Amino acid sequence: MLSDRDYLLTIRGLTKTFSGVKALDNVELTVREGEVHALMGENGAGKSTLMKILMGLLSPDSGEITLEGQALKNGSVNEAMKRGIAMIHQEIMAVPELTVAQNIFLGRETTGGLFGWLNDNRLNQQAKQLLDQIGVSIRPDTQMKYLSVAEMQMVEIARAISNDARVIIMDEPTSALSDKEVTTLFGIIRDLKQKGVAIIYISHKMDEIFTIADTITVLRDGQYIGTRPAAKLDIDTLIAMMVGRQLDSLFPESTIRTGKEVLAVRQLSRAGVFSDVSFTVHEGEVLGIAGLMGAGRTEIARAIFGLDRISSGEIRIKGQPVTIRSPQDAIQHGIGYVSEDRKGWGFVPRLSVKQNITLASLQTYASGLLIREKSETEAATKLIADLRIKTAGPDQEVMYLSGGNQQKVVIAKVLLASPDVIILDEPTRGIDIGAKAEIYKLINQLKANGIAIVIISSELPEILGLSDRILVLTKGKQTAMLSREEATQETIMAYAMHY
Amino acid sequence: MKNAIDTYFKPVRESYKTRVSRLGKAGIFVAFIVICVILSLVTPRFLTVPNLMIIVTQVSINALLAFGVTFVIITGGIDLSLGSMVAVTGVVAALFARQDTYPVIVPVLAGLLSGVLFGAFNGFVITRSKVPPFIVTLGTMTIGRGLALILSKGRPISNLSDSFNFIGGGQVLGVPMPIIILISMFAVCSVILKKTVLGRYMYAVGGNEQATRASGIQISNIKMAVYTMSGLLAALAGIVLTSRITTGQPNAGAGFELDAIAAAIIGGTSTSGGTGTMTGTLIGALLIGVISNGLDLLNVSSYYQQVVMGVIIIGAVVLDSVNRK
Amino acid sequence: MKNAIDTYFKPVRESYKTRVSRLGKAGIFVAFIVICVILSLVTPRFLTVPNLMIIVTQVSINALLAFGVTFVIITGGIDLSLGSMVAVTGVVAALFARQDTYPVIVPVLAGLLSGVLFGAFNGFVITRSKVPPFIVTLGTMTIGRGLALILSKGRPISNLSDSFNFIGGGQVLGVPMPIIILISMFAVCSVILKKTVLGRYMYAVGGNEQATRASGIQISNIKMAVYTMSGLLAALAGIVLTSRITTGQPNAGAGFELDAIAAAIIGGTSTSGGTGTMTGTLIGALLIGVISNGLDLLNVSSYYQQVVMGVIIIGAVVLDSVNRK
Amino acid sequence: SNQSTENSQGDGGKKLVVGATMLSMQNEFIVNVNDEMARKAEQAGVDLITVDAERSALKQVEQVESFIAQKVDAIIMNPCEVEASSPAVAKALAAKIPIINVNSETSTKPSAFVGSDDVESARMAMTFIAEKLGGKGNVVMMHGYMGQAAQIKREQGAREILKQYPGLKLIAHQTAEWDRAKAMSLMENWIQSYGTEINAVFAHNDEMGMGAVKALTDAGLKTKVIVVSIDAIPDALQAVQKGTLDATVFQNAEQQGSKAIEAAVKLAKGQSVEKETLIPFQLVTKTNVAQFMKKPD
Ligand SMILES: Nc1ncnc2c1ncn2[C@@H]1O[C@H](COP(=O)(O)OP(=O)(O)OP(=O)(O)O)[C@@H](O)[C@H]1O
Ligand SMILES: Nc1ncnc2c1ncn2[C@@H]1O[C@H](COP(=O)(O)OP(=O)(O)OP(=O)(O)O)[C@@H](O)[C@H]1O
Ligand SMILES: [Mg+2]
Ligand SMILES: [Mg+2]
Repeated sequence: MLSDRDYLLTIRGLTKTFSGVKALDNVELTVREGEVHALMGENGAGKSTLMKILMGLLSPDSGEITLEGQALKNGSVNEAMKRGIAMIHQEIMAVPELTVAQNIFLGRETTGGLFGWLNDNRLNQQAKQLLDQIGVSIRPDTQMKYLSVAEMQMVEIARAISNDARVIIMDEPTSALSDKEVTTLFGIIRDLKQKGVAIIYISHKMDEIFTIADTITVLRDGQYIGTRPAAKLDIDTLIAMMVGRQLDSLFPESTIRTGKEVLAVRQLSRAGVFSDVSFTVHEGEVLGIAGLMGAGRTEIARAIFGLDRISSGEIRIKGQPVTIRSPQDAIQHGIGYVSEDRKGWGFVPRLSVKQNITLASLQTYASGLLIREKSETEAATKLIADLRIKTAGPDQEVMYLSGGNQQKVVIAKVLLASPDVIILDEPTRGIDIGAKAEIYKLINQLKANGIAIVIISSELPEILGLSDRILVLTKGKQTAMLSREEATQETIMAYAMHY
Repeated sequence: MKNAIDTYFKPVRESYKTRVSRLGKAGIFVAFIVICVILSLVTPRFLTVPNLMIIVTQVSINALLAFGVTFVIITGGIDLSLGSMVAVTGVVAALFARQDTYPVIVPVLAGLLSGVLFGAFNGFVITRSKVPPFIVTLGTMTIGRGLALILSKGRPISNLSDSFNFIGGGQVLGVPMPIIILISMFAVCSVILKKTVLGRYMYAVGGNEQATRASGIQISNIKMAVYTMSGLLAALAGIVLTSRITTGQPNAGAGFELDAIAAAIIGGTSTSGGTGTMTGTLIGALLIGVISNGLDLLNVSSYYQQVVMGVIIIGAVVLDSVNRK
Repeated sequence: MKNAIDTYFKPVRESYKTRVSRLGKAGIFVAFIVICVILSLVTPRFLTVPNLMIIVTQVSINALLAFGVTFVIITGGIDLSLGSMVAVTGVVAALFARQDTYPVIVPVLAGLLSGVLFGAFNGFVITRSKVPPFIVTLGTMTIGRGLALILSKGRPISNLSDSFNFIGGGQVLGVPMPIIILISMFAVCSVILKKTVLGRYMYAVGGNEQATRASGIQISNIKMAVYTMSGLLAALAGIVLTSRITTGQPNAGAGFELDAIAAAIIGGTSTSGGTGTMTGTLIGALLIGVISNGLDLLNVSSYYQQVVMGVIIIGAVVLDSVNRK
Repeated sequence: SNQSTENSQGDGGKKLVVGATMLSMQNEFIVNVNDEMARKAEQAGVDLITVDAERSALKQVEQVESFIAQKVDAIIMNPCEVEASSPAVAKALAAKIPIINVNSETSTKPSAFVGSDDVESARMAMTFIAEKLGGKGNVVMMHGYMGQAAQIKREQGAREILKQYPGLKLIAHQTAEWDRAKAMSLMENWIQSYGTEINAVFAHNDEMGMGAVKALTDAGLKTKVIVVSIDAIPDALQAVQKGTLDATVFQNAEQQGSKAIEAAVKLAKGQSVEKETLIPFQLVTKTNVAQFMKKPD
């Protein structure tokens, strides 16, 4: 039996209530030096809350935290940082107007000269080194707001490792990353382990957990379930610990025959971002789009949905060429889009779950100008049940939901508008395994209903498990269109890195 | 049965949520009640029917403006041209309301139309250009003041018809017309905000413009609508004011925008958009009116009146936010 | 070599980014130049050294206020009490500046101190309560006006010492003092914003308060600092004004806040926080000053002047935003 | 100014330019003064540049600076403040440009003054009240915008008279910021407070006086309360005729305007003028109101 002294970090009896709701109930966590400690649990289990408390961003109701044998007084980020804790946040914590370098060193600026002036040149150099180290080619003087979500996530990683921390919390650091970057990150994590740094790693990607974790702690509904060495756990047991029941296979078999062409894209280009992209999707078909970070997948989806202008090319819906200038046009033509950036483009935080779900199809639930509240609530309630959205009720504000449940709300909104073709951009980003299975089931159901689906994902298993055909992109160029049979992780990666 | 299950599932959370929303609405209401109770205790003249009538009548103009600007602020905008719109619309109405000229409907429609046009112009510039609403409406505030002066040649327009003067000065069944107008507009605005598609979209635009756009909603239409409605309500305020003082005043309404915005914010509308209720705004406006009336009743010296007014308003909102915690 | 690689990696992004930031700064500057050129063409009296001197001198008070409020707006706040702070600090300075009483340093320090205290009070209430800055500073705007009247007993304070009157009316090597003060404060404020940690944190707080907090930065300190600085600069403006009109005026500065905020926003500071430069604000203030001067020179009638002023300001910012696309 | 004198005297020479900065072009009385100035300037063949100081002394000083930079031939200033507008006078004199104060004074003496003393108008108004009430009763006073010259002077005049009549009690005074609507609300609140205790209202201007009249009429108290104000704007004259407003004080806008231009032209041409032209106030009551009423334009 190990005593607390053997741990770098111990958390005991931690409880946190949000105005009456127990988000954490007597939770414990013990982390050793140089280990990767995975923190697992469904959406809303309380993982982020626990980490925010550790980081001093939230104050606990009770419980204690000790680092290297000394108690953390809790409540101040400054103290946590000084004691060597760093965190990659689940929701990207960046100042959009500041540059990459300024964000990386925010709060830890190096100053020089007699008066302690800022030196942005030096900051940029230091940032460049860091970024090189993690293998991303972002200019350090770019304003953060011009980065893609994935790039921002890489910057957050750079920021966390720049700190010479003893403990690095990584709350879903890879949710927007593709395999290439994940591999890089794992390399970094291994280096850090060597130096005795402890990593607390949160992810919903099971394969990642089994690749990198030494120890796994599971939370469920704010309760501490247990801590096991990773080597002694298999995926089914872990899932059982997380969800409290067995889960059937993640990717349900589907044998649906595809029907008529729904969406066709010919020689679509957007200057400087992607060019000459052509594909078709049919009723009941899933087209996967794969590619590395920054390949232009999101840009294609945004262009089709009317959020960005195309510079040339043609979009056809059910054989008819259409002009799409705004999301309104797209929705009218039966296109639905779930953005990869749910916070930015997905939901309205202060509206309720119900109001968000019906936002894109409110006209259907209104007679003239007046909203028919009853039928609106019915529709929303049904989707809340169908998608198993964990919420206090349809009137809960979405800002209080966990990330995964927020994602489900966005999907529900798009579904309710009953599109003919749905473009899902990283649809399971930040979603727990149980919910993922539900979303996959849902995708198959949509398929069965004859809806055409385009799925963009950085998770190859997801693409492989769901798609009938796979389009691979490299730097805005289409490099392959693979059939289900041709497609393997290796072929996709080969085409994705095909320059 | 179904309800029973629901209740069973989420008893704790539900209570949390309802408590928050209940207090959110009640907070400033509590502060308002506290102030009213104090005033009733210190001066017996406060809590009398005629005095309360007078307060509500006085509040009506600010409240009408505040309703309009609540729509605007909910969408994340601002309207600084309110006071100038009051002047322009009042002058326009007065020009058509001179004794023995047109029937009362003409000045009323002319006033309202000018407000609608003014507001729509605000909305047009804001949606077509990328100029922040603050600058656009600051510009039209100046423009509007100039227009009011040009239209009236810098002089009050008086000798308005009795039927026109009834709007601000008359009573129906003992209730002053401004109060009737206030109550009906409160009802209309509340319904628009809470019960209609347009109202929902206002919250959506203010809460997350991008997500709203991605939901297929034409943002510019919503913005056009709110600025136009703000203009319409300002016109109504302008007509009531003109009729109340029986004169079209080119310099009327100066500074009204700040009072109206204050009423909305005191009532819980957030300047960052996405939240706000008409009830809150109404209470905000009443709060300002009650304080001002109370200070007059207590005959607080005019220098100190300003100090006390500021302290009480800040205090009330502090009380509100403490309550909300 | 290194640059070559950089260029290769992100050609699109880089060019896009630099274009945006270059134009972002230049946009309103272009509009400003266009207006100046037009004015020089239509009236020969515009582009003369004495006239330009007068413009800058006149702009100085608004610019000082605008510098302060730029800090505030960058952090996502607002300061409506500027005008009242001008009055309070001016009156305080005047009380100590009467002929044959104290040396000039005393009224200056007293004025500045009162501004610092006023600003710090704003900051204190804003950071300790959850009351929005709009309401807090609207409250202190009223309070400040009352204080200025109380302190001065409602009467202008005159017969100020010559050395005090030199601050606003004197010249050094032919350059009016207000211009010297303006330029030095511009330099100081620019450096604070661009070169110091405090400046960096202002952008951070306004850009994303949560992320800033998560970086271990004490938000309330930053906010205290900006409101205090706003008070300090308002005090400087108050002293310059008092000295310029050789009188402490309790009702000075009414409405100045709107002009100052307008200057900041015209100059590219966004009311949602996180962006803004002192250069932009200075140009914004100069723009307003030049238009106002030009309209006077062209003898535009005062009613039309307001209309034209509003149109040009909106037009200039439209031009700016079109440029930026 | 020598040069311009020569020019103006030559037949085809340049026209004289007179710059005028007015207290507020939103004030009806001032607009009337300015209208007369414009009329007179046209007759005299003078270019009149009018700017609006919007009640700000600072702005006024700046406008005079502008006039000086433009090298106008004479400046007419309708001062916002006694003290604060003084630097403008000093600057104009230093630049050797004649400056004429119209309507009210500054502490620095200008080249010429045309107008009347505001304190006197309030004395007249309050004396009327005192006499009407037989030296006994309760009075309320509505101030203009606090701290402005007109407010200060009118308060001063009113208080001088109040002191002479110990039977008159000032039971409340408050600002309504020159505004009719604000005055109406204030009066309504006072009626709630004091009801029938109030015997007379003195308002610093007619706008506020009219607001008070309206509130009193609505409350059915007008017959019991005397209302007196200052300026004699058309609305007020009408009200005096109807008997709702008991008295107002007439300031001769036309004379002030025309005399100011006359003085400006003469000074610009280097001729001498009277240092002070005082235009007396006149109390307007029902008995003499007819002579002040103009036919509507
Ligand atoms: N500020 C808050 N106010 C109220 N409830 C909150 C707040 N923050 C979190 N919660 C609730 O606390 C619970 C735990 O949330 P938390 O974000 O810690 O979950 P998580 O395990 O990180 O989930 P996910 O995997 O989706 O990120 C959720 O039910 C959430 O709704
Ligand atoms: N606003 C923008 N301005 C300039 N470049 C941008 C902007 N947004 C995205 N980009 C760049 O355009 C390219 C395509 O980005 P996009 O987001 O479409 O990639 P993706 O394939 O979806 O990858 P991921 O979403 O995983 O980052 C990237 O290089 C990205 O950095
Ligand atoms: Mg989480
Ligand atoms: Mg993407």
